[in-house]
Amino acid sequence: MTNDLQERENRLVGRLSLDRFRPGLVVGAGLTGLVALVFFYAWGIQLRDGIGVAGINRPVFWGVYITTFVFWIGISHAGTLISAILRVTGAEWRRPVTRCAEAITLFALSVGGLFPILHMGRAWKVYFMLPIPNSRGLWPNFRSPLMWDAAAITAYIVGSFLYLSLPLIPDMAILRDRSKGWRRRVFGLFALGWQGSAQQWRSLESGIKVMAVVIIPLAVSVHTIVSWDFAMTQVPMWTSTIFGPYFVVGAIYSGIAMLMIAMALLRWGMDLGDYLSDKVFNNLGLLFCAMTLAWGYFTFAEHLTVWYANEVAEARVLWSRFTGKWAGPFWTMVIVNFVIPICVLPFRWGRKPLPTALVSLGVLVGMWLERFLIIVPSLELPRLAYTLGDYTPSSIELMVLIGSVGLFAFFYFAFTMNVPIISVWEVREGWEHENSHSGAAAAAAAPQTDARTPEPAGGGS
Amino acid sequence: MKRRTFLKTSALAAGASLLQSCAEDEQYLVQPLERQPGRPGVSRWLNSVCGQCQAGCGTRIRIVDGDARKIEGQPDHPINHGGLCALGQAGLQDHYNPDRVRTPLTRSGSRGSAGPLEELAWHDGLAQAARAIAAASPESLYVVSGGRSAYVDALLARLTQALGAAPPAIGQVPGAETERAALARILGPGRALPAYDIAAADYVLSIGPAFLDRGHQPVQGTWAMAQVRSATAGRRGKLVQAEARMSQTAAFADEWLPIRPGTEGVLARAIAGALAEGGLLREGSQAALYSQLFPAAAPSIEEAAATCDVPAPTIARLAAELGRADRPLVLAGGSAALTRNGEFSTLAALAINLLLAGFDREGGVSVSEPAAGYDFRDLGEIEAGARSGGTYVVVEADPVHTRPEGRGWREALSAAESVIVLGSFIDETALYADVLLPLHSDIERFGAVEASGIARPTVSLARSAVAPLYDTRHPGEIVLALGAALDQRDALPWDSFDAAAQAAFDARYDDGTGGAWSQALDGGAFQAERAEAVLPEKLAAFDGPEPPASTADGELTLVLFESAKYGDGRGANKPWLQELPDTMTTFMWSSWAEISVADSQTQGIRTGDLVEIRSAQGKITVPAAVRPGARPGTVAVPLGGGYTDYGRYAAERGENPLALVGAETVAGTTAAALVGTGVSLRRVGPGDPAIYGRGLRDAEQIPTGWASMAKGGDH
Amino acid sequence: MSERTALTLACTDDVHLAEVLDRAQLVDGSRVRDVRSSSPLAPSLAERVPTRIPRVPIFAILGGGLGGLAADLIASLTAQADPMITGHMPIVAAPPVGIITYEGIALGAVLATTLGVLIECRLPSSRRNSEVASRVARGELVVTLDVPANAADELSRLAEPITR
Amino acid sequence: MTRWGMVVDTDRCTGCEACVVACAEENNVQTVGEEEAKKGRAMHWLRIERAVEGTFPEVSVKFRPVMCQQCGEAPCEPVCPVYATYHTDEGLNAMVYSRCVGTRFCANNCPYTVRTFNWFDPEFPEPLDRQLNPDVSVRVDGVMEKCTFCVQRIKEGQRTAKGEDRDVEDGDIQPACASACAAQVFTFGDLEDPESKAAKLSKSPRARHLLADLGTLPGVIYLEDQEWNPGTDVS
Repeated sequence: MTNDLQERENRLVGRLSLDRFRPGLVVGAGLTGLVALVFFYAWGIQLRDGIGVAGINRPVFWGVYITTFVFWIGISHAGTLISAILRVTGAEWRRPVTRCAEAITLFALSVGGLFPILHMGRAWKVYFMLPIPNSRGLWPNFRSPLMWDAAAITAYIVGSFLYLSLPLIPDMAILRDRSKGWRRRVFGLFALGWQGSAQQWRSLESGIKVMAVVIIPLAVSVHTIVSWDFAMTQVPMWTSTIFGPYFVVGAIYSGIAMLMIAMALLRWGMDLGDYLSDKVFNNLGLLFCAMTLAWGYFTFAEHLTVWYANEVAEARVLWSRFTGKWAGPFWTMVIVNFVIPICVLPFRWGRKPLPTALVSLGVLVGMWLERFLIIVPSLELPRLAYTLGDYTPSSIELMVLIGSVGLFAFFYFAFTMNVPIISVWEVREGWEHENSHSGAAAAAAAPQTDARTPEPAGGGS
Repeated sequence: MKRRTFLKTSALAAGASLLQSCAEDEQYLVQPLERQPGRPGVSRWLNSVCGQCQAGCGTRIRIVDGDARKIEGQPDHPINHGGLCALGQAGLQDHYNPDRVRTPLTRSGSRGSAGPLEELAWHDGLAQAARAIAAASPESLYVVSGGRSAYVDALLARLTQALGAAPPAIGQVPGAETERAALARILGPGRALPAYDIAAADYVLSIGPAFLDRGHQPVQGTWAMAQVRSATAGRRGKLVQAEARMSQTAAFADEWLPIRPGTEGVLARAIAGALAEGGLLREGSQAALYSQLFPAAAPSIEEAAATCDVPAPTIARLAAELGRADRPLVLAGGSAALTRNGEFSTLAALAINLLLAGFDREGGVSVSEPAAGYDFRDLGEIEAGARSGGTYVVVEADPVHTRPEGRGWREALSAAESVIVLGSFIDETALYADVLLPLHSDIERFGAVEASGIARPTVSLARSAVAPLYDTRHPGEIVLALGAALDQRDALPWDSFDAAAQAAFDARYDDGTGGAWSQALDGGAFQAERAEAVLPEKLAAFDGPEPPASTADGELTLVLFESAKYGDGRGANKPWLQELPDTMTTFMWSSWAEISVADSQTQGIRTGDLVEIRSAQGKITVPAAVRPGARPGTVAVPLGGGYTDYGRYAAERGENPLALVGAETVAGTTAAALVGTGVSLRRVGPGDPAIYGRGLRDAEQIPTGWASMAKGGDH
Repeated sequence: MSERTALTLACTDDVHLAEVLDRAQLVDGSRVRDVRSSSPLAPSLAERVPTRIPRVPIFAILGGGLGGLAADLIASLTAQADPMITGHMPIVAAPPVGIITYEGIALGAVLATTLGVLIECRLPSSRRNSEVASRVARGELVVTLDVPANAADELSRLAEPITR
Repeated sequence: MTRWGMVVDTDRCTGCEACVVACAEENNVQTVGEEEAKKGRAMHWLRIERAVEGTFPEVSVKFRPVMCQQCGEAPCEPVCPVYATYHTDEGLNAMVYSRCVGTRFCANNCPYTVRTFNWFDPEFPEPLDRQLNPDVSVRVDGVMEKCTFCVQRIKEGQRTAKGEDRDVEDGDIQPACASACAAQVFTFGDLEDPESKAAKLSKSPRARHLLADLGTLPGVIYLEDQEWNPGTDVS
């Protein structure tokens, strides 16, 4: 049986093929890397000429940058949070998903974390926000939600990195022991001298469990705090008590969408269908469907309360979304975020890789629009409605938006090229669990199982 | 200690260098000690006189390290009482304007284009100007002044008189010529302007003048209205504005009567009739004089209501309110004086004051005599005369831009023998100059302004507040230098402008002690007692024409006005004023056309759309401002847009609506009729003007409920 | 006490390992020192390998406490260092301090957990046995037994011994 | 204690905007030019709001100068992560340009939209730069700014009074807008001093705060007969 397991592991490692030149990944990384350069080009122009190259104005002081910031922070909830929930609940089908999900978190956070700096008028003064002793004798103001953001995102990015890194250690050891030359040395460096002793396994699993427990409330707090950037204000339709959970649900929703797309691409591009199987898509699709309903519920509740209460300033914003200048984006958002998913995801055929990936693309667009529609119409219609706004994103802002997608994808391609995007040891552990659970039965029905399993029999020595 | 020593030393050094640079100009050598450069970083306030319009407000300039930093109104100044308008506040951008002419220039290319201009030494510039004037025959010497200082104009008048030429033509506030003419019909021949004691009135009916927007005394008018509203008489006074366009004055007023343009006189006659018939005449009413002036029966209230488009009950109520008020006052002229029948309208409104016993009383009408000692004529008189060739001397005026296209200034200046311009900027008139002699800014010059349109004769005086930035001169000094060059020492015997101004001042106001001048110079202003308006025993009947102001069917009536920020256009080269949102429309950096909601709907015009306005004379294309307060059937466009050249901030912004106006005059005068031109309106397409709070173009853009769903998504 | 020896055996799979462990149990005085594998042992096997209870949760709790305390102090003391009034809030406002503390707890906990895992696993480590490692990489289970010297030969026959 | 405040009598405001220019002149507020103005980036610290009510010919207009309301409990202050805006002990809503990093959060949370932002570096073509008030710093790009109640004039007044060994008297200190206004719309003074003109006027039955429901406790008090919001009562 070990030989059988070993064979399967060999096959998985072969599919991940970290030691081979893979044109798909290289071209992908190259192209997305070029797109990522657009991000830095646009940012460079902005640093040179001033923040005015963005389309933001008075009173729409926040626009595409903050929208995209919230978008990426939302995406980051794909990985760590989902993988932690699945780990804590002991969902077996999580095993092939966790690594590629956690990587999404780390890179979405890295990209998203650039945006608060990028949107600052004086990005070079970002260190003013660090609590470091300084000649000004002045510390940051922790009463500002932006400082909560800084604290939460720092904790989350560190947590996500560590949560991704800990389970990576045994895989690095596996790769170390399977490779030669410089690769062996590099992998060896990251494996930290992992030996796979029983004590190490026990400690590691204990650590991962603890981490999962810690990271769930942390992730919830991150997006809650992001929502509080808005909800702490007096801006019409921002000051809302349900923004915390609303944003968390939206974040998980968009996160799953990004994960679905990543999984579909990995499945097709790297022939990982055996691992990122239909069952995984189906289960994740069910979660996706649940989040659609939750998101729809929150969106409905948010708009219903404003409509019913009909407070002047808020109603202006509401109608600007419903029938005013933002009606187009608003109803687009409703369709791609709710109508289409709810017509597709409840059905088994709809939870196959292709339909879910297509639905997910729509949801990503819709969730970006949702954040945009939360930010812009409210700012365009301030309470004292004399200086009304009129916001159109500038080309620089769009370049930054597109560039950020490129940057994220580039990170992801580079990661996939160099690190097992599926956790080898966890998947193997899963196979062992299957075997031991069905141990006796499988032994009794061994011939049949063999007959039905098209896998080649273990080579055995 | 060392630092202090250093500061002292550098102060001395700075002072020395400044004194040195002033040494050529003896005016600065006789400055009192306090005027010398202050200590570094320490601010001082020095008096000056605002020259941004003819009003003559007293200003004080904050000076730090030799540079002017701020202009404010002189507290307790008899004209502006410490306040100052936007145009006056922006005076520093006149002084520090990057496009100021810095040396005398002469033309080597053809007239009407910006170049090529060559720098010239003052000596040569003055000589060239003097040669040109000497070469001109007296009949064809035309002197035009912007009328910023009566004391400069007096010197010009002396020069023209000595040369045997016609007196200088003085540019004036639009409507002023007609107001003078109307007043002369009551008080007898003269060139006085009616002046109003608004501050002491408790009920003000303004038929025409947007006296808070601009006009003769905008800052004093604003101050006065504050007095009216702060209930000096125990209760809050009232302002009623009868004006075709909703000006800022109309917006400020307690009641606005959006009267059909050109019918102001009919309204005034009907009110007068109602006063007489309603038994509302008070003690001292000059009903007899009034009926001599207008022997015909006044139109009935109903007739007037139909003509003027003002409800009959409103007219009756106004008459009753005027009759019952303690100190009622009717203001005349302004926009009402700019229509073809402006003289009738102005006179009819002014004459109501006869019935209110309003002449020569507190809160009433008095006269503002022009400064004694010089003769002048209206600009229209030059335009009306046959002109060929001729030599033009233009002082601080831009007739090419500020006079209607139909008045032919471009052609006249192109064909002139010679054009000499005294100005600070290359404006549209300066483009035709053979010699351009640059002037001191307001705060650089010795300021002497005799205010007009104010009940008590007032002279604002101030020494120069700062050293000149460039190689410029005082216009009065230039006139004196030209006089000397032309061998007219007898007519202009003074060595300096302040001496000349003092002589003119003393001739009129000195009580023999000579103290009034120096007191005024130190205090900022001199104010004489109110000139009496002596009513004659008998008045001649008004025989002027009363043409109804009507436009052809389907045509709209063009209403031109001076906006608070551009004035006649002088404000257009100041970035502060260009970026100032017009209060009524919030337009910035552009001119605009005010169009009524009704007219906009028939043409599908939205605020910001470009519209073409076409008249028999020409056409302009400007962005539309759809305004609930605009009168249907009118199109109002501010003056001061569309400069072809007037520095970087003014050039090519908006369009000059005077291109639409032909040679029409106010009947019976030579004044230009700026209201009443028939125009057609056409939407050209969407525009992109700068509008403050730009989302607020139309109120209905704010969606408020299901109803907006029916209208469709509005962008 | 007789002479003891450490015996390292490579087992092909779980069943094989169970066999070895069963036999070793019969030998008086033998002890399982360690099993190395490329994935965690099945629970039934893992419980037969003596391991300590990892102290990772204790690390997490201590780290969380320390992180929280540090964040709390930063948030409240820096505000008092230069007290500036903003809006309606007191200089040290409980809710924001609470939020910062919360994030501090989380950050402290994840850092301490990682530290705990590394300490418990004795990582990073430079001890290497390439023979063992390559066997483990091949999917074999390498068991190290502490047995009396006389039983070593017998047990060695059950599985291939690895020389050190 | 001192609480600087301003009473604005809207009944007298003619909308002439002299105050707006005076403010720019005193405080080195940059002009942004036509293209930037189109984008809604004009920098005025003070604006004249006007509301047009009714339809022709029954149209009435109201004017109201609106500047930073110097809130007693300002929503803009706590959201700044770097204390670039904070509350002084004289009741001013202070703005420290050198500290500002440009998150623009304060501007979003200002219900009166009175904060303006330097999207680009200011330009003062020579010699317009010689007009700049040396008592007020010129702001660089990326920095928020707003009405300060002409804090430099307050400081100057306090210095002068101290130099003359006396207390600041009511009326000593006038912000640029107040000293420019011919209609005396603005009355500036210490609201805590019951004898000051501003404090007395603030007790008027016509006294209102803008958006009083928000509880921002502004230091600017409007004398107007009824509250209006251009966004709500425009027909």
